[in-house]
Amino acid sequence: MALKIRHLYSERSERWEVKLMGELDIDSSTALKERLSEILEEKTADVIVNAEDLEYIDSTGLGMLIGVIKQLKTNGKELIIVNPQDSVSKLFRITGLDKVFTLREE
Amino acid sequence: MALKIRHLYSERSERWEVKLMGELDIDSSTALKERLSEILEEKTADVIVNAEDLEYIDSTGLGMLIGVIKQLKTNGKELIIVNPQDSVSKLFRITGLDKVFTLREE
Amino acid sequence: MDQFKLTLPNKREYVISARLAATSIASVFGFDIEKIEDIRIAVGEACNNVVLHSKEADSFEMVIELKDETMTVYVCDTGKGFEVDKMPPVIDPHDYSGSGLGLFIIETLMDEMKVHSTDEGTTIIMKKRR
Amino acid sequence: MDQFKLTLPNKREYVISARLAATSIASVFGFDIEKIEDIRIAVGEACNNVVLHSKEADSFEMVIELKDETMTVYVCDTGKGFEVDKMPPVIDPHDYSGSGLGLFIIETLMDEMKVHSTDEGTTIIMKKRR
Ligand SMILES: Nc1ncnc2c1ncn2[C@@H]1O[C@H](COP(=O)(O)OP(=O)(O)O)[C@@H](O)[C@H]1O
Ligand SMILES: Nc1ncnc2c1ncn2[C@@H]1O[C@H](COP(=O)(O)OP(=O)(O)O)[C@@H](O)[C@H]1O
Repeated sequence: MALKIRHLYSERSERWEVKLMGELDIDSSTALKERLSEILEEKTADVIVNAEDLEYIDSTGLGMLIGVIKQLKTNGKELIIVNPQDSVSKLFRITGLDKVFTLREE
Repeated sequence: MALKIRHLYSERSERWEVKLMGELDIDSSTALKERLSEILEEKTADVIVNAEDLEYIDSTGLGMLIGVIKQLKTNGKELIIVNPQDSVSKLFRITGLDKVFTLREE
Repeated sequence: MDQFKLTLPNKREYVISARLAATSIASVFGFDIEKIEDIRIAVGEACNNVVLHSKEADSFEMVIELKDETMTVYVCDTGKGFEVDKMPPVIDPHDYSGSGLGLFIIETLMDEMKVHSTDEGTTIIMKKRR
Repeated sequence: MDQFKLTLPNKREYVISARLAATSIASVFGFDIEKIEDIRIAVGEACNNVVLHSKEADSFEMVIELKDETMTVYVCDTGKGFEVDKMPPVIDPHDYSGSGLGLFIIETLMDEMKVHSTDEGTTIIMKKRR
Protein backbone atom coordinates (compact mmCIF):
# COMPACT_ATOMS: atom_id res chain seq x y z
CA MET A 1 0.00 0.00 0.00
CA ALA A 2 1.05 3.52 -0.70
CA LEU A 3 0.38 4.76 2.84
CA LYS A 4 1.81 3.32 6.04
CA ILE A 5 0.15 4.32 9.29
CA ARG A 6 1.62 3.82 12.76
CA HIS A 7 -0.21 4.84 15.94
CA LEU A 8 0.39 4.78 19.66
CA TYR A 9 -1.25 6.33 22.67
CA SER A 10 1.14 8.43 24.73
CA GLU A 11 0.14 8.10 28.40
CA ARG A 12 2.47 10.92 29.34
CA SER A 13 0.98 13.53 27.04
CA GLU A 14 -2.45 11.86 26.96
CA ARG A 15 -2.83 11.94 23.22
CA TRP A 16 -2.73 9.78 20.14
CA GLU A 17 0.45 9.96 18.09
CA VAL A 18 -0.11 8.93 14.50
CA LYS A 19 2.74 8.71 12.00
CA LEU A 20 1.96 8.77 8.28
CA MET A 21 4.46 7.51 5.71
CA GLY A 22 3.85 7.70 1.97
CA GLU A 23 0.89 9.08 0.08
CA LEU A 24 -2.47 10.08 1.54
CA ASP A 25 -4.73 10.03 -1.48
CA ILE A 26 -8.15 9.05 -2.72
CA ASP A 27 -7.34 5.38 -2.20
CA SER A 28 -5.45 5.41 1.09
CA SER A 29 -7.57 8.01 2.90
CA THR A 30 -10.22 5.36 3.57
CA ALA A 31 -7.69 3.28 5.50
CA LEU A 32 -6.61 6.31 7.54
CA LYS A 33 -10.21 7.30 8.22
CA GLU A 34 -10.93 3.81 9.55
CA ARG A 35 -7.81 3.75 11.67
CA LEU A 36 -8.62 7.13 13.24
CA SER A 37 -12.23 6.08 13.94
CA GLU A 38 -10.99 2.92 15.65
CA ILE A 39 -8.49 4.62 17.92
CA LEU A 40 -10.83 7.51 18.79
CA GLU A 41 -13.50 4.98 19.71
CA GLU A 42 -10.98 3.29 21.97
CA LYS A 43 -10.12 6.65 23.59
CA THR A 44 -11.20 10.18 22.75
CA ALA A 45 -8.08 12.35 22.87
CA ASP A 46 -6.08 14.90 20.92
CA VAL A 47 -4.38 13.52 17.80
CA ILE A 48 -0.86 14.48 16.79
CA VAL A 49 -0.15 13.57 13.18
CA ASN A 50 3.56 13.26 12.46
CA ALA A 51 3.75 14.21 8.77
CA GLU A 52 7.51 14.30 8.29
CA ASP A 53 7.37 11.20 6.05
CA LEU A 54 4.09 12.10 4.39
CA GLU A 55 5.04 12.67 0.78
CA TYR A 56 1.71 13.56 -0.74
CA ILE A 57 -1.74 14.72 0.24
CA ASP A 58 -4.64 15.63 -2.03
CA SER A 59 -8.06 17.23 -1.59
CA THR A 60 -9.67 13.91 -0.66
CA GLY A 61 -7.11 13.43 2.11
CA LEU A 62 -7.68 17.00 3.30
CA GLY A 63 -11.45 16.50 3.23
CA MET A 64 -11.21 13.31 5.25
CA LEU A 65 -9.02 14.99 7.90
CA ILE A 66 -11.45 17.91 8.13
CA GLY A 67 -14.21 15.44 8.90
CA VAL A 68 -12.12 14.03 11.75
CA ILE A 69 -11.30 17.51 13.07
CA LYS A 70 -14.99 18.44 13.17
CA GLN A 71 -15.81 15.24 15.02
CA LEU A 72 -13.00 15.87 17.53
CA LYS A 73 -14.17 19.46 18.09
CA THR A 74 -17.55 18.28 19.37
CA ASN A 75 -15.57 16.56 22.12
CA GLY A 76 -13.28 19.52 22.77
CA LYS A 77 -10.29 17.75 21.23
CA GLU A 78 -8.02 18.75 18.37
CA LEU A 79 -5.86 17.32 15.57
CA ILE A 80 -2.43 18.81 15.00
CA ILE A 81 -0.20 18.20 11.98
CA VAL A 82 3.46 18.22 12.85
CA ASN A 83 6.45 18.76 10.55
CA PRO A 84 4.77 18.63 7.14
CA GLN A 85 7.08 18.58 4.11
CA ASP A 86 7.16 21.64 1.85
CA SER A 87 4.92 20.13 -0.84
CA VAL A 88 2.34 19.19 1.78
CA SER A 89 2.35 22.60 3.54
CA LYS A 90 2.05 24.24 0.15
CA LEU A 91 -1.29 22.51 -0.41
CA PHE A 92 -2.56 23.67 3.00
CA ARG A 93 -1.42 27.18 2.17
CA ILE A 94 -2.88 27.53 -1.32
CA THR A 95 -6.25 26.12 -0.24
CA GLY A 96 -6.40 28.39 2.81
CA LEU A 97 -6.79 25.28 4.94
CA ASP A 98 -3.77 26.32 7.02
CA LYS A 99 -6.37 28.48 8.81
CA VAL A 100 -8.53 25.47 9.59
CA PHE A 101 -5.81 22.97 10.49
CA THR A 102 -3.23 23.44 13.21
CA LEU A 103 0.19 22.94 11.65
CA ARG A 104 3.30 22.89 13.79
CA GLU A 105 7.07 22.47 13.46
CA GLU A 106 8.76 20.56 16.26
CA MET B 1 18.72 12.61 -14.25
CA ALA B 2 18.04 9.15 -12.97
CA LEU B 3 21.70 8.42 -12.15
CA LYS B 4 23.94 10.47 -9.91
CA ILE B 5 27.67 9.83 -10.12
CA ARG B 6 30.28 11.01 -7.61
CA HIS B 7 33.99 10.31 -8.01
CA LEU B 8 37.20 11.01 -6.15
CA TYR B 9 40.75 9.77 -6.36
CA SER B 10 41.98 8.29 -3.11
CA GLU B 11 45.69 9.08 -2.80
CA ARG B 12 45.98 6.71 0.14
CA SER B 13 44.71 3.62 -1.66
CA GLU B 14 45.72 4.89 -5.11
CA ARG B 15 42.41 4.20 -6.76
CA TRP B 16 39.31 5.88 -8.09
CA GLU B 17 36.26 5.69 -5.85
CA VAL B 18 33.05 6.10 -7.80
CA LYS B 19 29.68 6.21 -6.09
CA LEU B 20 26.54 5.49 -8.12
CA MET B 21 23.11 6.59 -6.93
CA GLY B 22 19.91 5.76 -8.79
CA GLU B 23 19.41 3.80 -11.98
CA LEU B 24 22.11 2.68 -14.40
CA ASP B 25 20.15 2.03 -17.56
CA ILE B 26 20.18 2.44 -21.33
CA ASP B 27 19.99 6.21 -20.95
CA SER B 28 22.31 6.92 -18.04
CA SER B 29 25.04 4.41 -18.95
CA THR B 30 26.36 6.84 -21.56
CA ALA B 31 26.98 9.44 -18.85
CA LEU B 32 28.79 6.91 -16.68
CA LYS B 33 30.86 5.67 -19.61
CA GLU B 34 31.99 9.23 -20.33
CA ARG B 35 32.77 9.96 -16.71
CA LEU B 36 34.86 6.77 -16.39
CA SER B 37 36.75 7.55 -19.62
CA GLU B 38 37.53 11.03 -18.36
CA ILE B 39 38.89 9.98 -14.99
CA LEU B 40 40.85 7.04 -16.39
CA GLU B 41 42.42 9.37 -18.91
CA GLU B 42 43.39 11.65 -16.03
CA LYS B 43 44.92 8.71 -14.15
CA THR B 44 44.90 5.00 -14.91
CA ALA B 45 44.08 3.20 -11.67
CA ASP B 46 41.82 0.61 -10.12
CA VAL B 47 38.19 1.66 -9.87
CA ILE B 48 36.04 0.92 -6.84
CA VAL B 49 32.36 1.32 -7.60
CA ASN B 50 30.28 1.91 -4.49
CA ALA B 51 26.91 0.41 -5.47
CA GLU B 52 25.06 0.63 -2.15
CA ASP B 53 22.71 3.31 -3.54
CA LEU B 54 22.52 1.83 -7.03
CA GLU B 55 18.90 0.80 -7.34
CA TYR B 56 18.83 -0.64 -10.82
CA ILE B 57 21.13 -1.99 -13.47
CA ASP B 58 20.23 -3.54 -16.81
CA SER B 59 22.06 -5.39 -19.55
CA THR B 60 23.17 -2.17 -21.23
CA GLY B 61 24.74 -0.98 -17.96
CA LEU B 62 26.41 -4.37 -17.52
CA GLY B 63 27.70 -4.28 -21.11
CA MET B 64 29.13 -0.81 -20.64
CA LEU B 65 30.93 -1.82 -17.44
CA ILE B 66 32.35 -4.91 -19.16
CA GLY B 67 33.85 -2.65 -21.81
CA VAL B 68 35.53 -0.61 -19.09
CA ILE B 69 36.81 -3.73 -17.33
CA LYS B 70 38.36 -5.00 -20.56
CA GLN B 71 40.04 -1.68 -21.15
CA LEU B 72 41.36 -1.60 -17.57
CA LYS B 73 42.69 -5.16 -17.91
CA THR B 74 45.00 -4.16 -20.75
CA ASN B 75 46.64 -1.83 -18.21
CA GLY B 76 46.71 -4.40 -15.41
CA LYS B 77 43.98 -2.59 -13.47
CA GLU B 78 40.60 -3.77 -12.22
CA LEU B 79 37.07 -2.56 -11.45
CA ILE B 80 35.43 -3.78 -8.26
CA ILE B 81 31.77 -3.41 -7.37
CA VAL B 82 31.20 -2.92 -3.67
CA ASN B 83 28.01 -3.52 -1.64
CA PRO B 84 25.49 -4.08 -4.43
CA GLN B 85 21.85 -4.26 -3.38
CA ASP B 86 20.03 -7.59 -3.63
CA SER B 87 18.23 -6.78 -6.87
CA VAL B 88 21.51 -5.72 -8.49
CA SER B 89 23.49 -8.78 -7.34
CA LYS B 90 20.65 -10.96 -8.55
CA LEU B 91 21.19 -9.69 -12.08
CA PHE B 92 24.92 -10.44 -11.88
CA ARG B 93 24.12 -13.91 -10.57
CA ILE B 94 21.48 -14.93 -13.10
CA THR B 95 23.57 -13.74 -16.04
CA GLY B 96 26.69 -15.52 -14.76
CA LEU B 97 28.46 -12.16 -14.83
CA ASP B 98 29.36 -12.54 -11.15
CA LYS B 99 32.20 -14.66 -12.59
CA VAL B 100 33.42 -11.81 -14.78
CA PHE B 101 32.96 -8.94 -12.33
CA THR B 102 34.57 -8.70 -8.92
CA LEU B 103 31.81 -8.09 -6.39
CA ARG B 104 32.62 -7.40 -2.76
CA GLU B 105 30.89 -6.64 0.53
CA GLU B 106 32.62 -4.15 2.78
CA MET C 1 6.86 17.06 -29.81
CA ASP C 2 6.92 13.98 -27.60
CA GLN C 3 3.59 12.42 -26.78
CA PHE C 4 2.56 9.84 -24.16
CA LYS C 5 -0.80 8.19 -23.69
CA LEU C 6 -1.84 6.13 -20.68
CA THR C 7 -5.19 4.36 -20.59
CA LEU C 8 -6.10 2.93 -17.23
CA PRO C 9 -9.04 1.42 -15.36
CA ASN C 10 -11.30 3.95 -13.66
CA LYS C 11 -10.51 2.79 -10.13
CA ARG C 12 -9.20 4.78 -7.21
CA GLU C 13 -6.30 2.44 -6.49
CA TYR C 14 -4.69 3.17 -9.86
CA VAL C 15 -4.67 6.96 -9.61
CA ILE C 16 -1.26 6.63 -7.96
CA SER C 17 0.07 4.97 -11.15
CA ALA C 18 -1.09 7.89 -13.29
CA ARG C 19 0.55 10.34 -10.88
CA LEU C 20 3.79 8.38 -10.97
CA ALA C 21 3.84 8.13 -14.76
CA ALA C 22 3.28 11.89 -15.02
CA THR C 23 5.96 12.79 -12.48
CA SER C 24 8.46 10.44 -14.07
CA ILE C 25 7.90 12.05 -17.48
CA ALA C 26 8.09 15.53 -15.89
CA SER C 27 11.36 14.60 -14.29
CA VAL C 28 12.89 13.39 -17.56
CA PHE C 29 11.67 16.63 -19.17
CA GLY C 30 13.79 18.50 -16.63
CA PHE C 31 11.25 20.17 -14.32
CA ASP C 32 12.60 21.10 -10.89
CA ILE C 33 11.36 19.30 -7.80
CA GLU C 34 8.78 21.90 -6.84
CA LYS C 35 7.18 21.88 -10.28
CA ILE C 36 7.20 18.09 -10.35
CA GLU C 37 5.27 18.16 -7.06
CA ASP C 38 2.78 20.64 -8.52
CA ILE C 39 2.23 18.32 -11.48
CA ARG C 40 1.87 15.32 -9.20
CA ILE C 41 -0.90 17.01 -7.22
CA ALA C 42 -2.68 18.48 -10.25
CA VAL C 43 -2.71 15.16 -12.11
CA GLY C 44 -3.94 13.46 -8.94
CA GLU C 45 -6.83 15.90 -8.57
CA ALA C 46 -7.84 15.52 -12.21
CA CYS C 47 -7.83 11.72 -11.95
CA ASN C 48 -9.69 11.84 -8.61
CA ASN C 49 -12.45 13.75 -10.37
CA VAL C 50 -12.81 10.99 -12.93
CA VAL C 51 -12.98 8.34 -10.24
CA LEU C 52 -15.43 10.35 -8.12
CA HIS C 53 -17.65 12.00 -10.72
CA SER C 54 -17.44 9.86 -13.86
CA LYS C 55 -18.17 6.44 -12.45
CA GLU C 56 -19.99 5.45 -15.68
CA ALA C 57 -16.68 5.19 -17.54
CA ASP C 58 -14.78 1.90 -17.19
CA SER C 59 -11.45 3.43 -18.07
CA PHE C 60 -9.96 6.83 -18.72
CA GLU C 61 -7.01 8.39 -20.46
CA MET C 62 -4.11 10.64 -19.59
CA VAL C 63 -2.23 12.19 -22.53
CA ILE C 64 0.99 14.10 -21.99
CA GLU C 65 2.67 16.30 -24.58
CA LEU C 66 6.12 17.79 -24.23
CA LYS C 67 6.89 20.66 -26.54
CA ASP C 68 9.45 23.44 -26.26
CA GLU C 69 9.19 24.55 -22.64
CA THR C 70 5.70 23.23 -21.91
CA MET C 71 4.21 20.03 -20.58
CA THR C 72 0.52 19.66 -21.40
CA VAL C 73 -1.53 17.04 -19.60
CA TYR C 74 -4.98 15.97 -20.81
CA VAL C 75 -7.14 13.85 -18.52
CA CYS C 76 -10.11 12.58 -20.52
CA ASP C 77 -13.09 10.52 -19.45
CA THR C 78 -16.31 9.37 -21.08
CA GLY C 79 -18.53 10.05 -18.08
CA LYS C 80 -21.74 12.06 -18.01
CA GLY C 81 -19.95 15.41 -17.73
CA PHE C 82 -20.98 18.54 -15.84
CA GLU C 83 -21.84 22.17 -16.47
CA VAL C 84 -18.56 23.97 -16.19
CA ASP C 85 -20.22 27.41 -16.02
CA LYS C 86 -22.32 26.46 -13.03
CA MET C 87 -19.32 25.71 -10.88
CA PRO C 88 -19.59 27.47 -7.52
CA PRO C 89 -16.98 30.18 -6.84
CA VAL C 90 -14.02 29.54 -4.57
CA ILE C 91 -15.00 28.04 -1.24
CA ASP C 92 -14.36 29.56 2.16
CA PRO C 93 -11.86 27.10 3.70
CA HIS C 94 -13.87 27.10 6.94
CA ASP C 95 -16.86 25.68 5.09
CA TYR C 96 -14.83 23.04 3.26
CA SER C 97 -16.27 19.61 3.71
CA GLY C 98 -14.15 17.59 1.37
CA SER C 99 -15.57 18.70 -1.95
CA GLY C 100 -15.06 21.53 -4.41
CA LEU C 101 -11.33 22.15 -4.12
CA GLY C 102 -9.95 19.91 -6.86
CA LEU C 103 -10.25 22.24 -9.84
CA PHE C 104 -9.17 25.20 -7.72
CA ILE C 105 -6.00 23.36 -6.72
CA ILE C 106 -5.23 22.48 -10.33
CA GLU C 107 -5.78 26.06 -11.43
CA THR C 108 -3.46 27.33 -8.71
CA LEU C 109 -0.63 24.85 -9.24
CA MET C 110 -0.56 24.80 -13.03
CA ASP C 111 0.15 27.66 -15.41
CA GLU C 112 -3.06 27.06 -17.36
CA MET C 113 -6.19 24.97 -16.96
CA LYS C 114 -9.12 24.42 -19.29
CA VAL C 115 -12.12 22.17 -18.86
CA HIS C 116 -14.30 20.86 -21.69
CA SER C 117 -17.33 18.93 -20.61
CA THR C 118 -20.33 17.60 -22.51
CA ASP C 119 -22.74 14.79 -21.71
CA GLU C 120 -20.32 12.48 -23.50
CA GLY C 121 -17.42 13.17 -21.21
CA THR C 122 -14.97 15.59 -19.69
CA THR C 123 -11.46 16.61 -20.69
CA ILE C 124 -9.30 18.70 -18.47
CA ILE C 125 -6.25 20.30 -20.04
CA MET C 126 -3.42 21.54 -17.85
CA LYS C 127 -0.18 23.23 -18.87
CA LYS C 128 3.01 23.70 -16.91
CA ARG C 129 6.08 25.55 -18.18
CA ARG C 130 9.60 24.65 -17.15
CA MET D 1 -9.51 -8.05 -15.74
CA ASP D 2 -7.82 -4.66 -15.38
CA GLN D 3 -6.00 -3.35 -18.44
CA PHE D 4 -3.48 -0.53 -18.85
CA LYS D 5 -1.99 0.82 -22.05
CA LEU D 6 0.95 3.18 -22.27
CA THR D 7 2.09 4.59 -25.60
CA LEU D 8 5.39 6.41 -25.47
CA PRO D 9 8.05 7.88 -27.76
CA ASN D 10 10.73 5.42 -28.87
CA LYS D 11 13.56 7.20 -27.06
CA ARG D 12 16.00 5.85 -24.52
CA GLU D 13 15.32 8.55 -21.95
CA TYR D 14 11.70 7.47 -21.54
CA VAL D 15 12.34 3.79 -20.85
CA ILE D 16 12.54 4.73 -17.17
CA SER D 17 8.94 5.99 -17.32
CA ALA D 18 7.70 2.68 -18.71
CA ARG D 19 9.57 0.82 -15.96
CA LEU D 20 8.09 3.07 -13.30
CA ALA D 21 4.56 2.73 -14.63
CA ALA D 22 4.92 -1.06 -14.66
CA THR D 23 6.36 -1.27 -11.14
CA SER D 24 3.72 1.06 -9.76
CA ILE D 25 0.96 -1.11 -11.23
CA ALA D 26 2.71 -4.25 -9.96
CA SER D 27 2.89 -2.75 -6.51
CA VAL D 28 -0.84 -1.90 -6.43
CA PHE D 29 -1.52 -5.46 -7.64
CA GLY D 30 0.23 -6.69 -4.50
CA PHE D 31 3.47 -8.23 -5.76
CA ASP D 32 6.24 -8.48 -3.16
CA ILE D 33 9.35 -6.36 -3.52
CA GLU D 34 11.47 -9.04 -5.15
CA LYS D 35 8.88 -9.73 -7.84
CA ILE D 36 8.41 -6.01 -8.44
CA GLU D 37 12.17 -5.77 -9.06
CA ASP D 38 12.01 -8.71 -11.49
CA ILE D 39 9.23 -6.95 -13.39
CA ARG D 40 11.16 -3.67 -13.38
CA ILE D 41 14.18 -5.32 -14.97
CA ALA D 42 12.21 -7.43 -17.47
CA VAL D 43 10.15 -4.45 -18.66
CA GLY D 44 13.35 -2.42 -18.94
CA GLU D 45 15.02 -5.06 -21.10
CA ALA D 46 11.99 -5.36 -23.38
CA CYS D 47 11.84 -1.58 -23.85
CA ASN D 48 15.61 -1.38 -24.38
CA ASN D 49 15.22 -3.83 -27.25
CA VAL D 50 12.70 -1.55 -28.92
CA VAL D 51 14.97 1.47 -28.53
CA LEU D 52 18.03 -0.44 -29.74
CA HIS D 53 16.63 -2.69 -32.46
CA SER D 54 13.42 -1.05 -33.69
CA LYS D 55 14.64 2.44 -34.39
CA GLU D 56 12.23 2.73 -37.37
CA ALA D 57 9.25 3.05 -35.00
CA ASP D 58 8.53 6.53 -33.63
CA SER D 59 6.63 5.24 -30.64
CA PHE D 60 5.84 1.94 -28.96
CA GLU D 61 3.33 0.45 -26.60
CA MET D 62 3.27 -1.32 -23.27
CA VAL D 63 0.06 -3.10 -22.34
CA ILE D 64 -0.44 -4.55 -18.88
CA GLU D 65 -3.22 -6.93 -17.90
CA LEU D 66 -4.02 -7.98 -14.36
CA LYS D 67 -6.14 -11.08 -14.03
CA ASP D 68 -6.52 -13.50 -11.13
CA GLU D 69 -2.97 -14.05 -9.92
CA THR D 70 -1.14 -13.01 -13.09
CA MET D 71 0.28 -9.82 -14.49
CA THR D 72 0.85 -9.98 -18.25
CA VAL D 73 3.01 -7.33 -19.92
CA TYR D 74 3.05 -6.84 -23.70
CA VAL D 75 5.74 -4.63 -25.21
CA CYS D 76 4.84 -3.99 -28.85
CA ASP D 77 6.72 -2.13 -31.53
CA THR D 78 6.28 -1.59 -35.27
CA GLY D 79 9.95 -2.03 -36.14
CA LYS D 80 11.42 -4.31 -38.78
CA GLY D 81 11.36 -7.38 -36.53
CA PHE D 82 13.84 -10.28 -36.31
CA GLU D 83 13.95 -14.02 -36.77
CA VAL D 84 13.18 -15.40 -33.36
CA ASP D 85 14.32 -18.94 -34.30
CA LYS D 86 17.74 -17.75 -35.35
CA MET D 87 18.55 -16.36 -31.94
CA PRO D 88 21.94 -17.57 -30.74
CA PRO D 89 21.89 -19.84 -27.68
CA VAL D 90 22.83 -18.57 -24.23
CA ILE D 91 26.10 -16.68 -24.18
CA ASP D 92 29.17 -17.57 -22.15
CA PRO D 93 29.39 -14.66 -19.69
CA HIS D 94 33.14 -14.38 -20.38
CA ASP D 95 32.37 -13.57 -24.01
CA TYR D 96 29.67 -11.06 -23.20
CA SER D 97 30.23 -7.76 -24.87
CA GLY D 98 27.04 -5.94 -24.06
CA SER D 99 24.66 -7.68 -26.40
CA GLY D 100 22.50 -10.78 -26.37
CA LEU D 101 21.48 -10.95 -22.71
CA GLY D 102 18.19 -9.05 -22.76
CA LEU D 103 15.80 -11.83 -23.73
CA PHE D 104 17.67 -14.30 -21.54
CA ILE D 105 17.21 -12.00 -18.52
CA ILE D 106 13.50 -11.62 -19.22
CA GLU D 107 13.07 -15.37 -19.56
CA THR D 108 14.86 -15.95 -16.27
CA LEU D 109 13.06 -13.30 -14.23
CA MET D 110 9.53 -13.83 -15.51
CA ASP D 111 7.37 -16.95 -15.25
CA GLU D 112 6.69 -16.99 -18.98
CA MET D 113 8.00 -15.21 -22.06
CA LYS D 114 6.87 -15.34 -25.69
CA VAL D 115 8.15 -13.38 -28.65
CA HIS D 116 6.22 -12.75 -31.86
CA SER D 117 8.12 -11.00 -34.58
CA THR D 118 7.34 -10.30 -38.22
CA ASP D 119 8.67 -7.67 -40.60
CA GLU D 120 5.88 -5.43 -39.33
CA GLY D 121 6.97 -5.45 -35.74
CA THR D 122 7.74 -7.34 -32.57
CA THR D 123 5.63 -8.13 -29.53
CA ILE D 124 7.11 -9.61 -26.44
CA ILE D 125 4.68 -11.11 -23.92
CA MET D 126 5.79 -11.68 -20.34
CA LYS D 127 3.85 -13.15 -17.46
CA LYS D 128 4.51 -12.99 -13.75
CA ARG D 129 2.40 -14.66 -11.07
CA ARG D 130 1.93 -13.25 -7.58
N1 LIG E 1 -14.29 14.47 -14.66
C1 LIG E 1 -15.47 14.94 -14.18
N2 LIG E 1 -16.64 14.36 -14.53
C2 LIG E 1 -17.82 14.82 -14.06
N3 LIG E 1 -17.93 15.88 -13.22
C3 LIG E 1 -16.80 16.51 -12.84
C4 LIG E 1 -15.52 16.08 -13.30
N4 LIG E 1 -14.58 16.90 -12.75
C5 LIG E 1 -15.25 17.78 -12.00
N5 LIG E 1 -16.58 17.56 -12.04
C6 LIG E 1 -17.64 18.35 -11.35
O1 LIG E 1 -17.07 19.55 -10.89
C7 LIG E 1 -17.22 19.66 -9.47
C8 LIG E 1 -16.03 20.38 -8.85
O2 LIG E 1 -14.86 19.57 -8.96
P1 LIG E 1 -13.67 19.80 -7.98
O3 LIG E 1 -13.34 21.25 -7.95
O4 LIG E 1 -12.58 18.88 -8.35
O5 LIG E 1 -14.24 19.42 -6.54
P2 LIG E 1 -14.70 18.00 -5.97
O6 LIG E 1 -14.26 16.94 -6.90
O7 LIG E 1 -14.03 17.90 -4.65
O8 LIG E 1 -16.20 18.09 -5.85
C9 LIG E 1 -17.41 18.24 -8.98
O9 LIG E 1 -18.12 18.19 -7.76
C10 LIG E 1 -18.18 17.63 -10.14
O10 LIG E 1 -19.55 17.93 -10.06
N1 LIG F 1 12.01 -5.38 -30.37
C1 LIG F 1 12.95 -5.89 -31.21
N2 LIG F 1 13.00 -5.48 -32.50
C2 LIG F 1 13.91 -5.98 -33.36
N3 LIG F 1 14.83 -6.90 -33.00
C3 LIG F 1 14.85 -7.34 -31.72
C4 LIG F 1 13.91 -6.86 -30.78
N4 LIG F 1 14.14 -7.49 -29.60
C5 LIG F 1 15.18 -8.32 -29.81
N5 LIG F 1 15.61 -8.25 -31.09
C6 LIG F 1 16.71 -9.01 -31.69
O1 LIG F 1 17.06 -10.06 -30.80
C7 LIG F 1 18.44 -9.98 -30.44
C8 LIG F 1 18.65 -10.46 -29.02
O2 LIG F 1 18.02 -9.58 -28.10
P1 LIG F 1 18.55 -9.54 -26.63
O3 LIG F 1 18.58 -10.91 -26.07
O4 LIG F 1 17.68 -8.58 -25.88
O5 LIG F 1 20.03 -8.99 -26.68
P2 LIG F 1 20.58 -7.55 -27.13
O6 LIG F 1 19.43 -6.63 -27.22
O7 LIG F 1 21.53 -7.19 -26.07
O8 LIG F 1 21.24 -7.78 -28.43
C9 LIG F 1 18.82 -8.54 -30.67
O9 LIG F 1 20.18 -8.39 -30.89
C10 LIG F 1 17.97 -8.18 -31.88
O10 LIG F 1 18.57 -8.59 -33.05
